[in-house]
Amino acid sequence: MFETLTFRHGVHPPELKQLTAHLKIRRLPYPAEVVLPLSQHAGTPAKPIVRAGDRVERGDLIAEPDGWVSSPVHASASGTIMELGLSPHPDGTFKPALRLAVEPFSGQIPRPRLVPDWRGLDRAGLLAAVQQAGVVGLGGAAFPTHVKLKPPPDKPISMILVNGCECEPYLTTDHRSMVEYPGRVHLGIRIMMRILGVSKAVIGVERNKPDAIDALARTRPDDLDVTVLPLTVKYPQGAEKMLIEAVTGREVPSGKLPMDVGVVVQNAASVATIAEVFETGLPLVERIVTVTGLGVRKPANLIVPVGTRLGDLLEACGGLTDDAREIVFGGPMMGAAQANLDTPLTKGTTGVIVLAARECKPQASYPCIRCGHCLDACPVFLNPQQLGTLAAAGRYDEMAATYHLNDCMLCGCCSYVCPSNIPLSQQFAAAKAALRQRKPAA
Amino acid sequence: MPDVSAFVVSAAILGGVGTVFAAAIAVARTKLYVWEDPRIDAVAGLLPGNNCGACGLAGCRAFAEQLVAGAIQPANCTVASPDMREDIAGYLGVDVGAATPRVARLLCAGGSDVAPHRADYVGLQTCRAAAAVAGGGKACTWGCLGLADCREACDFDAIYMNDVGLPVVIPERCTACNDCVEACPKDLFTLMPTDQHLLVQCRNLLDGEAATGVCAVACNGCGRCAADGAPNLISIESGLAVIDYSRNAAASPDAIRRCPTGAIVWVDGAQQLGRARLATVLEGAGR
Amino acid sequence: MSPRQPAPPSTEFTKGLWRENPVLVQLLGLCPALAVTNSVANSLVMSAAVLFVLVGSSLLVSTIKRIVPSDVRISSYILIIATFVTMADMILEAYVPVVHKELGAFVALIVVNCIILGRQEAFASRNPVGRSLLDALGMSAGFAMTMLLMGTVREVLGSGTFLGVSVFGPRYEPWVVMILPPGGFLTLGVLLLLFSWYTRRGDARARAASSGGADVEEAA
Amino acid sequence: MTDPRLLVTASPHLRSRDSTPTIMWSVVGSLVPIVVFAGYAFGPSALLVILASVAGAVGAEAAWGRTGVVGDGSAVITGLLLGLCLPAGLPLWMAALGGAFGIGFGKTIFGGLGQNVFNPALLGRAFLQAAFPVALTTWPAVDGVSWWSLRGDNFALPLMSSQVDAVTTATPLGLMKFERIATPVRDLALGTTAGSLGETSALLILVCGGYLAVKNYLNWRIPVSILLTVAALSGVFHAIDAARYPTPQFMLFSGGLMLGAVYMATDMVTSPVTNRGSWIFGAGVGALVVLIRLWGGLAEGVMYAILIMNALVPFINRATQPRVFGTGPEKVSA
Amino acid sequence: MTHGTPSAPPARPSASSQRLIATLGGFGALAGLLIVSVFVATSPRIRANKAAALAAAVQEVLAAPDRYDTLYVTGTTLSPTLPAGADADTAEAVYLGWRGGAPAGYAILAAGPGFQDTIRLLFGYDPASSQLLGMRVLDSKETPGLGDKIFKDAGFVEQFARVRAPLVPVRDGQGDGLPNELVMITGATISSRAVVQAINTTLERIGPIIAAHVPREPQP
Amino acid sequence: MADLVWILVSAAVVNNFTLALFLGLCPFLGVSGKVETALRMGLANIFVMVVTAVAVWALNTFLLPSAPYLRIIAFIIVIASLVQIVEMAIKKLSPALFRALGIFLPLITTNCAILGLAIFSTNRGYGLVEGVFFAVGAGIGLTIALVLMASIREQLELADVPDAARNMGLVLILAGALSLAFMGFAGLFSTA
Ligand SMILES: Cc1cc2nc3c(=O)[nH]c(=O)nc-3n(C[C@H](O)[C@H](O)[C@H](O)COP(=O)(O)O)c2cc1C
Ligand SMILES: Cc1cc2nc3c(=O)[nH]c(=O)nc-3n(C[C@H](O)[C@H](O)[C@H](O)COP(=O)(O)O)c2cc1C
Ligand SMILES: Cc1cc2nc3c(=O)[nH]c(=O)nc-3n(C[C@H](O)[C@H](O)[C@H](O)COP(=O)(O)O)c2cc1C
Ligand SMILES: Cc1cc2nc3c(=O)[nH]c(=O)nc-3n(C[C@H](O)[C@H](O)[C@H](O)CO)c2cc1C
Ligand code: SF4
Ligand code: SF4
Ligand code: SF4
Ligand code: SF4
Ligand code: FES
Repeated sequence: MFETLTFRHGVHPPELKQLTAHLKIRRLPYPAEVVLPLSQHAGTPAKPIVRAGDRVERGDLIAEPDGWVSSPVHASASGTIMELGLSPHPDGTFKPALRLAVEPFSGQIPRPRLVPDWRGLDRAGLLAAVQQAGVVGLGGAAFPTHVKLKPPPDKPISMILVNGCECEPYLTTDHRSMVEYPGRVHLGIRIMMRILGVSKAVIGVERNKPDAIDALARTRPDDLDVTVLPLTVKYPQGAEKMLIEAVTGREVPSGKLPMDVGVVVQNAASVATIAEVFETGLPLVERIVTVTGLGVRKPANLIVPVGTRLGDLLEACGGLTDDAREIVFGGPMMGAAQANLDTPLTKGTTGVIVLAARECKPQASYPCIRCGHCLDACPVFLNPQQLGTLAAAGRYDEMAATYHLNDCMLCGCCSYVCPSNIPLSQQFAAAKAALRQRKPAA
Repeated sequence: MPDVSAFVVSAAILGGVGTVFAAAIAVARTKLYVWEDPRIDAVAGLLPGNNCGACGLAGCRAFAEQLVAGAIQPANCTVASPDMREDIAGYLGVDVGAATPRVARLLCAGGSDVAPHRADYVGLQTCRAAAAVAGGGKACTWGCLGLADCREACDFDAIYMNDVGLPVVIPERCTACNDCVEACPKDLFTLMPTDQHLLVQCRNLLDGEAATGVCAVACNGCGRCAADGAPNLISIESGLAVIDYSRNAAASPDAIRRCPTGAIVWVDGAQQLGRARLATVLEGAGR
Repeated sequence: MSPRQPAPPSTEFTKGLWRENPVLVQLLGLCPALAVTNSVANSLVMSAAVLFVLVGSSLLVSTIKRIVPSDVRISSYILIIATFVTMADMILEAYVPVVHKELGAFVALIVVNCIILGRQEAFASRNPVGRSLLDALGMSAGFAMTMLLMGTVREVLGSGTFLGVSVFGPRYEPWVVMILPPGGFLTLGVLLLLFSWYTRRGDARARAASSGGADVEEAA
Repeated sequence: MTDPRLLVTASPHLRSRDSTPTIMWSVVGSLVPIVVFAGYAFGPSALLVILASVAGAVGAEAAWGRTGVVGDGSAVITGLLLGLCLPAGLPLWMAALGGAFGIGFGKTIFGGLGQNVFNPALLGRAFLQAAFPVALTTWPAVDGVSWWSLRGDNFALPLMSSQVDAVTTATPLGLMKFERIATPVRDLALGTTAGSLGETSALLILVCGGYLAVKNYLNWRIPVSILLTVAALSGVFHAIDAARYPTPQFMLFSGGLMLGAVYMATDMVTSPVTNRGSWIFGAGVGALVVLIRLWGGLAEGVMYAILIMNALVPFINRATQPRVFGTGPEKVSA
Repeated sequence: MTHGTPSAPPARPSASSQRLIATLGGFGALAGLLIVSVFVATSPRIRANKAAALAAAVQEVLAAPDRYDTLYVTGTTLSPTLPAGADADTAEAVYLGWRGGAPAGYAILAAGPGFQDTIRLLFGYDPASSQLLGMRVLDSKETPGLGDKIFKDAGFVEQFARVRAPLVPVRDGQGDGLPNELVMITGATISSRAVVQAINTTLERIGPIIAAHVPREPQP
Repeated sequence: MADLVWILVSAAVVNNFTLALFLGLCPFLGVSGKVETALRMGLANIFVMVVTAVAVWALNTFLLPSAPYLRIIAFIIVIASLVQIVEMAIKKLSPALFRALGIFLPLITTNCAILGLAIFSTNRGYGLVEGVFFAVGAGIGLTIALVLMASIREQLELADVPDAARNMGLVLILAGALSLAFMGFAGLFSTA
């Protein structure tokens, strides 16, 4: 089994996790204000149900889901709603958000049991509770979890796959969750098994987290068919298609979802969160975030109220160093740079990385030398070389029609290896955006 | 050795070969001919051949087919010069037709002088790519990034980047082909009939100082233009003045007089988007 | 060129030299331009043959254009051209047998030389005899000019001689490749690049001279 | 906390350490031992010829390339490799002309690094060989001359032919083709035979190429498939008629095959980007080498084989697009 | 182009079939007449040229005979008359030279693939002594500077006046001094071998026929 | 047989019509922009060449011995007319085939390669079988040159070619490079 469980291609960036891998998760003190965007998940934005001046307790519903593929927003602190306005959003735009002034000396005690006990619920009840608790995927895409847990009847699910890879450098969110809350992971699996009617689960963890593998194996309940599977350390081992390939040996067909091969993939922290909301009765109002990088003075793993502004978070971590230069939400391979310290953290923010100037010297770009390294890196076997040349010529339609642009998951492996420093994945993101903008018009 | 017979033989051979093949062609053309309206080729030859699609058809030849079929009029080709249209109309013996000319208008006046960047964007120098990276680092996330995707998209050289990094459309060259509209990741272009003069050169949805904090010429939603303009012509929607062009007939330059930032303008010909324009606006606003 | 008034006769001649040069601009008749330009003498003889055929057939075609039905138009032109080519072929064989041998099949191939048929189609069949003659002369001159240019470059570099006369002296190391096929392609390629570079420069100047306000602002 | 002036860039925010100039200069570095060996075997002439072709290549890049591209090192490689496939006695002006032609017509005209179709060094050599066939096939003898002596009229005046009649000899391939005399493989592998500067020490080339392959600076599939194809095909023919066709060992170690397979066919710009394409490309080069050597008019065919396959690369790339994840039949990629 | 707006839209083809046939047939006949006229005018010269070229070649390879006869290869014999149905220009022939009333040898045409393309040559041969008398390349596309030495290198060509058939090619300085060895040109081994090969194969076929032929001086 | 192979190989690569003999260059430059088109053009060419070879053999055997001076004119007329008729027939019988190959036929008729083929095979005295092999070889050679050039040009379309070089000059220089590369085939199979 040695070094066999993995996918083909991919890259080996430096892991850089030592800054926070050993740090216990701490709780961030409440900031004076939190900003809660209505759109923190994939799907339709939530509809606000409060008005300026309303007083809310921590965990109160303040915006309700608008349809099935949508998720509610809950107050992440007790306090007063200031306004519904535009706020900077992690995606770089301004989006509607509720601003909430946190009550300074509140004990932040939520109302009791906003989420019912799971033991008394049937499948439908559990599913409804998951949606009402605002649970979304914490692995980055923030896809509403209840949608994934209710596959159409013609797609039987045979396995739950818990994604504990955390293959992005720097991040230790899932790692620490698995080490410190292994019981929650197992409980989450138990609840998901009940919802999906599945009896088999696999937890895939990269070999560089032996303590997490150990903790999960130690706490594994005897009555569940759960396997903890150590995987090769390689980026992007955590991408769901790659994970499924590594664990089951099957390829998710192009354009299809994991459920098409009978698998539901859920991030380890998401699974723990499912358990947590039922355990505590408190909806999803906070999450674990790794704050790290050479540009922040005190790297940490923190429990952060959703909606905390970036500036407040950094201040709590000792502030920026003098040579801090770039701030990224998410991992360094796929994460998005932030321009505005007023941007709030959302449910989908897995980490905050502050890069120092010496780490992000802009490197000169050279013409493509057709070395083919990008083809050898791309985990979905695209031809980034050709895609890049077409993108530079603006031939987006050809990229999609002939060269499978839509299969690109923007993992960035191609850009990572390119010796000529061609911003390949950025070109692909731009091409996809252009095609998306053009589609509805046509 | 050549004698008279050589003459006879060769004349006979060539005459014979010619005759045989002429006969064969004569037979073939009646038996095998496939007819196609030759006017289509002729008209296609008279069209500009840009295949830009501004007419809404799949290229110039498709347009020619429709023209010959009488389904459309020559004027629907916005690229052809009036002379060219007349040539086609004359050739087909039809009317040129009329179409209200439209031009592309930019909905942003936030050049580098008035709308600063919050962060330094480094990377692929196209608007499309920059827009996906923290909005391109510009403080106003609605604003023009100035990396000229629109100019590159324009096949007619109708756009140039001015002194403050904003694209300016040359109305005489613009054929309203829609390419720049599609190219701009910030959706800053719109095609407007030239008889519409009132224009809000801003798409920033913030209001008050939040708006002017990111761009000195942003519309801050103060409502003065709505008050000064004809009734129901202008309204304020989420911090932005919106013009109802169905009431265009009632529009007059009065609406723009008191605008504190100069976001709303009266355009005639090319848009004024440079430093010079800013000076007059701010002077007029008494600032 | 304005479509409505005909151009003055002089331009019918001069256009072939430069603006509508058959080889450099229209890229027609490339086969002989490459195949027989390995020496100046061959280039000249070939040009003369083309002149003879082009002028002869243009005259004839523009004379008879009215009586030829359109279905056999091309066939008739080819017939006429082939007649002149055959004549040229025999005359060359009789009077310059050595060059004729070197030109090989390319004299016969004038029949299908795209310049000649092209001129009949595009010009002689639509214009009066006088204009057609001027046009034919201009095109032949343009062709000859290019052939001479290529022949010179290739013979001088490839054999170290011009019309057989040594240019660099006896120690010159000839670039054999220039009289081989690749040399032909390369010479014409370079010629076309220089030509386009030159015309583009001219265009850019003209543009700068006539630019309107917008371009001025653009420059600012 | 005061707002710092932040930088925003696209992901990924990490980049691997290899860069195009690093790769190019590593190749230059790996060629140094081969150049030194050429100097040892052919005396000062070797170094002069290599220097001249590098000067021609770099000069052309500086003159016609985009500004600042000389620093990427690729023109130096072109010059070095061209120099290594020339005979030692070549007039220097020809070597420089070849370098300039290779870069000018083989590279800058297409837009410089990465855009060219043909291997610039080989295009330069093909041009020289067609222009000066005699000079390019005048092989100075390897022994019997003092190390210090020039191996030909290196200093012939530009445009003029050489004045000195050097002691020349036939190459192992020439001997094989025209006399059916096989040179011992040991001599070939060690490089003690006549030939162009870099076609002499097959073993040294293998070692230097191995270093690049380990660093992933060259695609090992190409040399492997070339050498395998040559060995297999020549093995078959040798088995059929040993008197007529040379042994596979002879085929592998003679002529420019090693230099070509390891350094020239692997030029990433002019070889396929796909791995499947690389196997096909290599097999094609190998087959053409055998074809030309055994039945062609020329003694050596490596240069032409690579150039011809270069021309096929765009086509190979089209035909060997990778199978995208989750589409079609699953195959394990090479 | 000067034609501007096309005139009336052309409808379906209009000309009658008779007119088509008449035009093409008429032009054909006319062209035939024209060509024949030129042919008649030039053919004596062309024939004279060809004869002169052949005579010069025979002169060279048979070391200047007084005159020569053309003998056609008919089956396995040589005959002075053209075999029935054959064409004087294409029928295979050898040329028997006469010097002072005695046969001076046969001039024989040979051809074979060279480095680039087919090499055609004429060589003189004396069947009695199996001795070659001379060789002249008539036609070749061999590389200038290399392959063209087969007719430019006097040393190489001279060997053909001494050597005995069948020829054995040897490298410079490596022969054993046998009378049928022929030294190849260094740098053009292939072309020189091609010459040797062409002569050897031709002799293999024609040698016996010639040997069997008894030269008889025809009546003047 | 060996001779036939030599005729074919020689016409296809050693004395490639386009790259070594300079025949049919106008269409070579014109339709080598897209691989798809180039391939069709090549196939159409092979077809016309075979038709030509047969026609030429027939003319040489039956008609021309009595009037050799009519060679050029007879060749061209017969070829042109034949192709025109074939074209019309294809257009009528198989519109799909016509769209794929037929549209190239008129382009080919008035093209040096076809007449060149006729003249060369006459000069070399080829019989019917040799003539057809020669035609197929020449057609294959033309197709190779066209397709190679087209695939290269498709790649270059995306390359960063300097503006001044974005014209036919570049294509000719490419042809020169190809022609240099094809010199490697010289002498192939010509010496035992
Ligand atoms: C448009 C869209 C529709 C999806 N629909 C489903 C679904 O119906 N069922 C499901 O289980 N997952 C669904 N997913 C979720 C994906 O399987 C995946 O978990 C999610 O996109 C996050 O994956 P990532 O972090 O690898 O990008 C959907 C995702 C997208 C983008
Ligand atoms: C390139 C790439 C890398 C990813 N890496 C991880 C990872 O390391 N850990 C993880 O939990 N999810 C990762 N994801 C997201 C997963 O594909 C998947 O969306 C997620 O595990 C689904 O769980 P969730 O819905 O609970 O977030 C990655 C996605 C991509 C496209
Ligand atoms: C461009 C070029 C043209 C050549 N032309 C000829 C030629 O016409 N005839 C010939 O025999 N060899 C020709 N060669 C072949 C080589 O010179 C070959 O090495 C030579 O024939 C054999 O060399 P040797 O005689 O020194 O052994 C040519 C080579 C090249 C590169
Ligand atoms: C492994 C390797 C091999 C190379 N081989 C060559 C070569 O054979 N000829 C050459 O001109 N450049 C060579 N280069 C340099 C460079 O890729 C070449 O100049 C490009 O073709 C220029 O665009 C090589 C580079 C590498 C990394
Ligand atoms: S970003 Fe897209 S193309 Fe690049 S390696 Fe990832 S999936 Fe492949
Ligand atoms: S890794 Fe970069 S240089 Fe290499 S082929 Fe891909 S895009 Fe080109
Ligand atoms: S791209 Fe825009 S500016 Fe240019 S012509 Fe089209 S609509 Fe007008
Ligand atoms: S208008 Fe749009 S496309 Fe044009 S420069 Fe501005 S942001 Fe870019
Ligand atoms: S001249 Fe040969 S095809 Fe045009």
